[in-house]
Amino acid sequence: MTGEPVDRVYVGNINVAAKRARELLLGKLKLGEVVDWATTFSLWPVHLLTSCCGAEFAATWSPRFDAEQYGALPWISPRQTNFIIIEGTVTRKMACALRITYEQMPLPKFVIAMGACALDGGLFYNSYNIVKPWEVVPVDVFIPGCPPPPEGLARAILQLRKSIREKKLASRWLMEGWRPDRDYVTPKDDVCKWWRP
Amino acid sequence: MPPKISLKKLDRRGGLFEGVKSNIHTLALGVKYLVDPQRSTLLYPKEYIEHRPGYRGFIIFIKDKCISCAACARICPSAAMKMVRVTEIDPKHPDKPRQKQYPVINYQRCIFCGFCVDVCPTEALYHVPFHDIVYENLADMFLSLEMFQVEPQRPATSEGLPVVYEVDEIKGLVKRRKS
Amino acid sequence: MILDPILYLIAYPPLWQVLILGFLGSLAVAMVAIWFERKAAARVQRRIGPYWASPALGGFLNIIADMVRYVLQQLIIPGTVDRLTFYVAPIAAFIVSILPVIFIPLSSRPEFWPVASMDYSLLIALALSTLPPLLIIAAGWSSNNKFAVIGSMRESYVITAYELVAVVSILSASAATLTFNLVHIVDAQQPFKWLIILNPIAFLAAVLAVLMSTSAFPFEIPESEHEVVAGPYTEYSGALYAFNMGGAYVRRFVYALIIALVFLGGWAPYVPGPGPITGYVIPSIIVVLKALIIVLFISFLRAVYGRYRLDQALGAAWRLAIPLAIVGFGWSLLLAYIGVFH
Amino acid sequence: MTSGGLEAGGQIPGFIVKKIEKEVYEIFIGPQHPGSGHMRIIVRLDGDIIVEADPDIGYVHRTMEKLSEVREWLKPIPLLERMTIIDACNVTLPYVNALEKLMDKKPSTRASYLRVLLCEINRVASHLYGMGIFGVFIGHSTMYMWAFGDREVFLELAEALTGARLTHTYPIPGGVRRDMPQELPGMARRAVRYMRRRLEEYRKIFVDNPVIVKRLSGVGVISKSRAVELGIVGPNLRASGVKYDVRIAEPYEVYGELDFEIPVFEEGDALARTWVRVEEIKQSLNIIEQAVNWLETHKGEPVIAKEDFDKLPKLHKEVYEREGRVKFVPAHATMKIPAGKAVARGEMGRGEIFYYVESDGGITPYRVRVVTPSARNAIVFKHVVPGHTLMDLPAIYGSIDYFPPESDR
Amino acid sequence: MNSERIVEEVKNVLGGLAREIAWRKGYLEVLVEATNIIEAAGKLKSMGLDHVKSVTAVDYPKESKIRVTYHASSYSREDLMGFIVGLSVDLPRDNPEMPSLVSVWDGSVEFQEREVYEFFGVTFKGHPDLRPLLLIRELAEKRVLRKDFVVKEESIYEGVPFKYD
Repeated sequence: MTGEPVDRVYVGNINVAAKRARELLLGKLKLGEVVDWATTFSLWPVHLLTSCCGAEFAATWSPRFDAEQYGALPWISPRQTNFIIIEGTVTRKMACALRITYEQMPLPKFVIAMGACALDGGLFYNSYNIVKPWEVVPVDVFIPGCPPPPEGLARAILQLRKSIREKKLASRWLMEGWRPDRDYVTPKDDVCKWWRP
Repeated sequence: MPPKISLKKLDRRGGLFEGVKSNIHTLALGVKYLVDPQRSTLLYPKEYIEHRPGYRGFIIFIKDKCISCAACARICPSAAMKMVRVTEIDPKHPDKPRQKQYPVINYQRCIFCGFCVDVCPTEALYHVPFHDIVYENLADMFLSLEMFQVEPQRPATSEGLPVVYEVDEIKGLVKRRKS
Repeated sequence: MILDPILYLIAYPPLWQVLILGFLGSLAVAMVAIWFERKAAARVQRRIGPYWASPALGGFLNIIADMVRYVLQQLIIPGTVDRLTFYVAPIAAFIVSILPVIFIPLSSRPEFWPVASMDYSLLIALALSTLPPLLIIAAGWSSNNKFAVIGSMRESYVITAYELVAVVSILSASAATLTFNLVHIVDAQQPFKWLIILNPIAFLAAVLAVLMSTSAFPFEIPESEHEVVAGPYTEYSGALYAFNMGGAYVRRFVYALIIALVFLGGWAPYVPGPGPITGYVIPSIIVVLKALIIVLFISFLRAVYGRYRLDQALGAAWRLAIPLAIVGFGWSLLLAYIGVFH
Repeated sequence: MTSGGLEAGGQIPGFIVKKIEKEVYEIFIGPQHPGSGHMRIIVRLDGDIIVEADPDIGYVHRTMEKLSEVREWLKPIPLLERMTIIDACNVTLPYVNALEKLMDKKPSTRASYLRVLLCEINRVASHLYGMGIFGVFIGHSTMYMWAFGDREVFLELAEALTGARLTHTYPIPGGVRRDMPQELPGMARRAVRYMRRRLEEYRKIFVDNPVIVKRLSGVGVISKSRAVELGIVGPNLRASGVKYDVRIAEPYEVYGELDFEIPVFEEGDALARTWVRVEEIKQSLNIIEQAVNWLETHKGEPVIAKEDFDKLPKLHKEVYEREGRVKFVPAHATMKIPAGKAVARGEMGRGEIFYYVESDGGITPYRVRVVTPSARNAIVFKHVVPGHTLMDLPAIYGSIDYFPPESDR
Repeated sequence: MNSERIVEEVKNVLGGLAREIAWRKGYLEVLVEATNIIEAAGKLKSMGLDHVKSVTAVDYPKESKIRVTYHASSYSREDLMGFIVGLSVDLPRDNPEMPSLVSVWDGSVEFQEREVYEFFGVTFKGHPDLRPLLLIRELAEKRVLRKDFVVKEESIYEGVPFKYD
């Protein structure tokens, strides 16, 4: 399910139509600002718990910190989200799930890597089962700490919002189809090697 | 008195009357909190928590106190602290440059356990009580010796006001503006 | 004049009602319902809910942001789906969900509401409101996703449970007032002979049916996220998902409108006057407010209940709701026999 | 409708590679699925009935046993803590106890009380976490929010005591790292009184909620003999009527001197498991009160073993007097522990944790084996889930309070 | 003393099966031969040690053996609750193989034997479902918890290879 299948079906080519609509809306009608604004207040993280920073992820949505005030609502199916929070360690088994989940999400999509394990392995820097998530998916914001406190995650969401507004990430991404500055480091076949021995 | 172990009986609510009663209890409690939520949510950028002095946040290095014993790097569980060799010129003896080693920290790995602070024999390391700095580049997180000695600017301080949380008997946690 | 039919068509009130109330109104109500659901749940849960998008409006713009984001997000069509059904089902479901609004009068004045004279408006509205579940099942089936298929199957199970309850309990109003005409049903309830007071049993059954049909808590079974992710909508993304999600809230609103007319007395105790303001705007506001109360109550239930298991929900329907509905129907016949409304 | 996964030749680890005769509907729940944590359950359905459930764990396997072998004795404490950061003191305490057994060192009584205090704070927080996750698994989001909101009260206590919300790294061989701050007893007492009142409200909205009672009664029943055979632990075991708790079977620290009772229920279903947690929270609140009272009246003793404290340099003692913070001596970084084998166990929020520590006299452990409660409870998925409907799976998952990082290590 | 009595009981129950019985810190280690471990385990179970807390394997490359220990304890007998018996068996390092104790201790050892299998390569004959539990196959083949699988440590200095002090 990677890429956009381009073939003519009953009602014409929906991908081309969607592309034209994007060009009309974003290019001609200058709705880019609106898209960026909407994206900043609608960062819905997908429910993918990679590791134990999930405890602080959960606490960030708890009544005391309540990240829903930023419009972020943890959502269930990757198809309907636009945001992944990598909560800590990504093991080799999980890396494949992370990559597949990321590829299932519609553009524009953003990633926050949370915790020392998601940056350079943290405590598990020399472990045999650890993958660095920024080699698997392109990461936008990094949060240090093990685990980072909910304020740290809230700050990361704010930072991501800021850079979406400033760099027009969402609208540019929709226009150009892909963000040139971030790309996968490891090909998917390497990430999911264990899947197909 | 020693602890004891005891078998308890589960009272299952059955019957129509009990069912209606507990439904009403549930709905009434929901309405109670709908009317008076007793909330203490932190409106983060507008308010930020001022933590207690013992909070284990970012770590700052005081170079003058360091005796280059490398105990901090040795005890660091995640090998985040590394010793770098620096050639230093003592103002008293400018002709004799000395090789010294100082710790630098890599926040890509640091787990904020405070072992380095606790092991330092001269108190050359200390925590600042906050933990909400984020980075957009991995390279920024490997601090240089100079950066390690500077207290980072907490981003929240420029955007909001400090609050403290207190444990309350009625509402659980209570948010209080700090004057 | 040759232009007259065209003018009549353009000025045809039901058309405008569908367009304005049905589409924009339902959209607005759906947004208010979503907003309320999030805010009310947040209050019960002792937190704030959406806030920073517009602190002055309590974060209401957040819902618009979500909508805009969904509509302009990339639309993923997985390679394995049945394409035509995949595109058409959610859009058709949305449109079909709005259709009953044509037959729902918001005023008793025939000059604003020609359909009001239709004698079977309640029946037609009910019949139309049973259509969308079929399209939801089609949507789930066409996704070619295991979770979506399970969700569709659950939806089809739940239909068998609530359909009968909905029809019987709502038609008990007809049994009491001896008419299928919604205008007459409302007029019969003037000023305070509301059926919720005279026949609370049928009302309870009707609310249960609405809960089940719109998969609201505690009967949120087809989309029960902890087993079947998003149920029939698992593979939907972007605008198509927005249609799906909006459709669910619109259905809830349409049912609430019917219940508001049938049980809560519609625009009663107000009597529509001659002009457009007194004849149309004020009664419709009253009806929509009454419907909103029901929608908001349903939203509030999310905060206090968990969800039943599938067999328990079906059991609740067959053991509790259907007897309730039948008793309510009998009660209505009794009311008609006594002649409360005549 | 697929049958039985892959052909027998497909060598995919974590998948059952065997043929199933009957036509079944196979669904993969997880790792990206709201009804699974950091794991996958491969569920095979016949209609709506689960005929086989195969937990595919290891998505959070972070090789802690191996890494402990290459790090100095003190470093595994923060390392092993990451198994269960929501129950951090309970999970490291038995490791420290094992080291103390090998070193023949006894912590001071004050340190023991402090450990017990933090353990019980952790236990309450951990149970609240479990109940919150359980709540959201059966669609009750308010329970999730309330439990997590009230958990913050106890995290606030833990933060005041140790300086970190979750990863306290508090016990060290011979004692603890910090003394209790002045304001803690008052905070703890207020928190205890608050939580007792809240438990009544939990009853009203969750545990006695007719929807929840109906949903949980008779679901995932584990009989007493089956519980023993499967070797499950913790609240799940006690909900099945087995009177076992490490705090009573082999009292460690000062648990033998405290007055509390262990609740046991006989039903063995999901509702009983929830009730055990509620009752245990009550008992933990009692223990917190007792520990705080003792700590307030018995001051003066250092929080590490006396012989260690006397050896501390002057500056370290000053810091301890000023901040209540125990500084390590550099010897801690490279301490050696006499050769030997030791086992230690403790009662975590989720059940019994077991450590086997072997030393060959070097500066690193020779072998650290840890068996966590979740690792022992994982077997429930395989043996208890089949026979239930698909909608019961989250109820069972939530009620056994399975935490994958803990299980995978 | 209670534990003395239990040690006596264990000795009586096992009879000649035990090659060595010794107190370790916190548990009683009983060493038996791999051939009669099922018999020994069955006897221990009939005594009341009804579940296994841990299946622990330790690799001793110098002695060229792998020691697998079943730490068994009791839920049903109150006097045994505070008592752990470690039923150990020494296996050769090249091709470690032993009978599975799932038939005796059922679910409490099922997953842990799978763990030992993937980490040490010990084959449990008669195990109903012997396949890796936590690891991917590529790693399971490397026997990661054996001592000859080396994990690299880092030096405390920048750019200097690591060695233990």
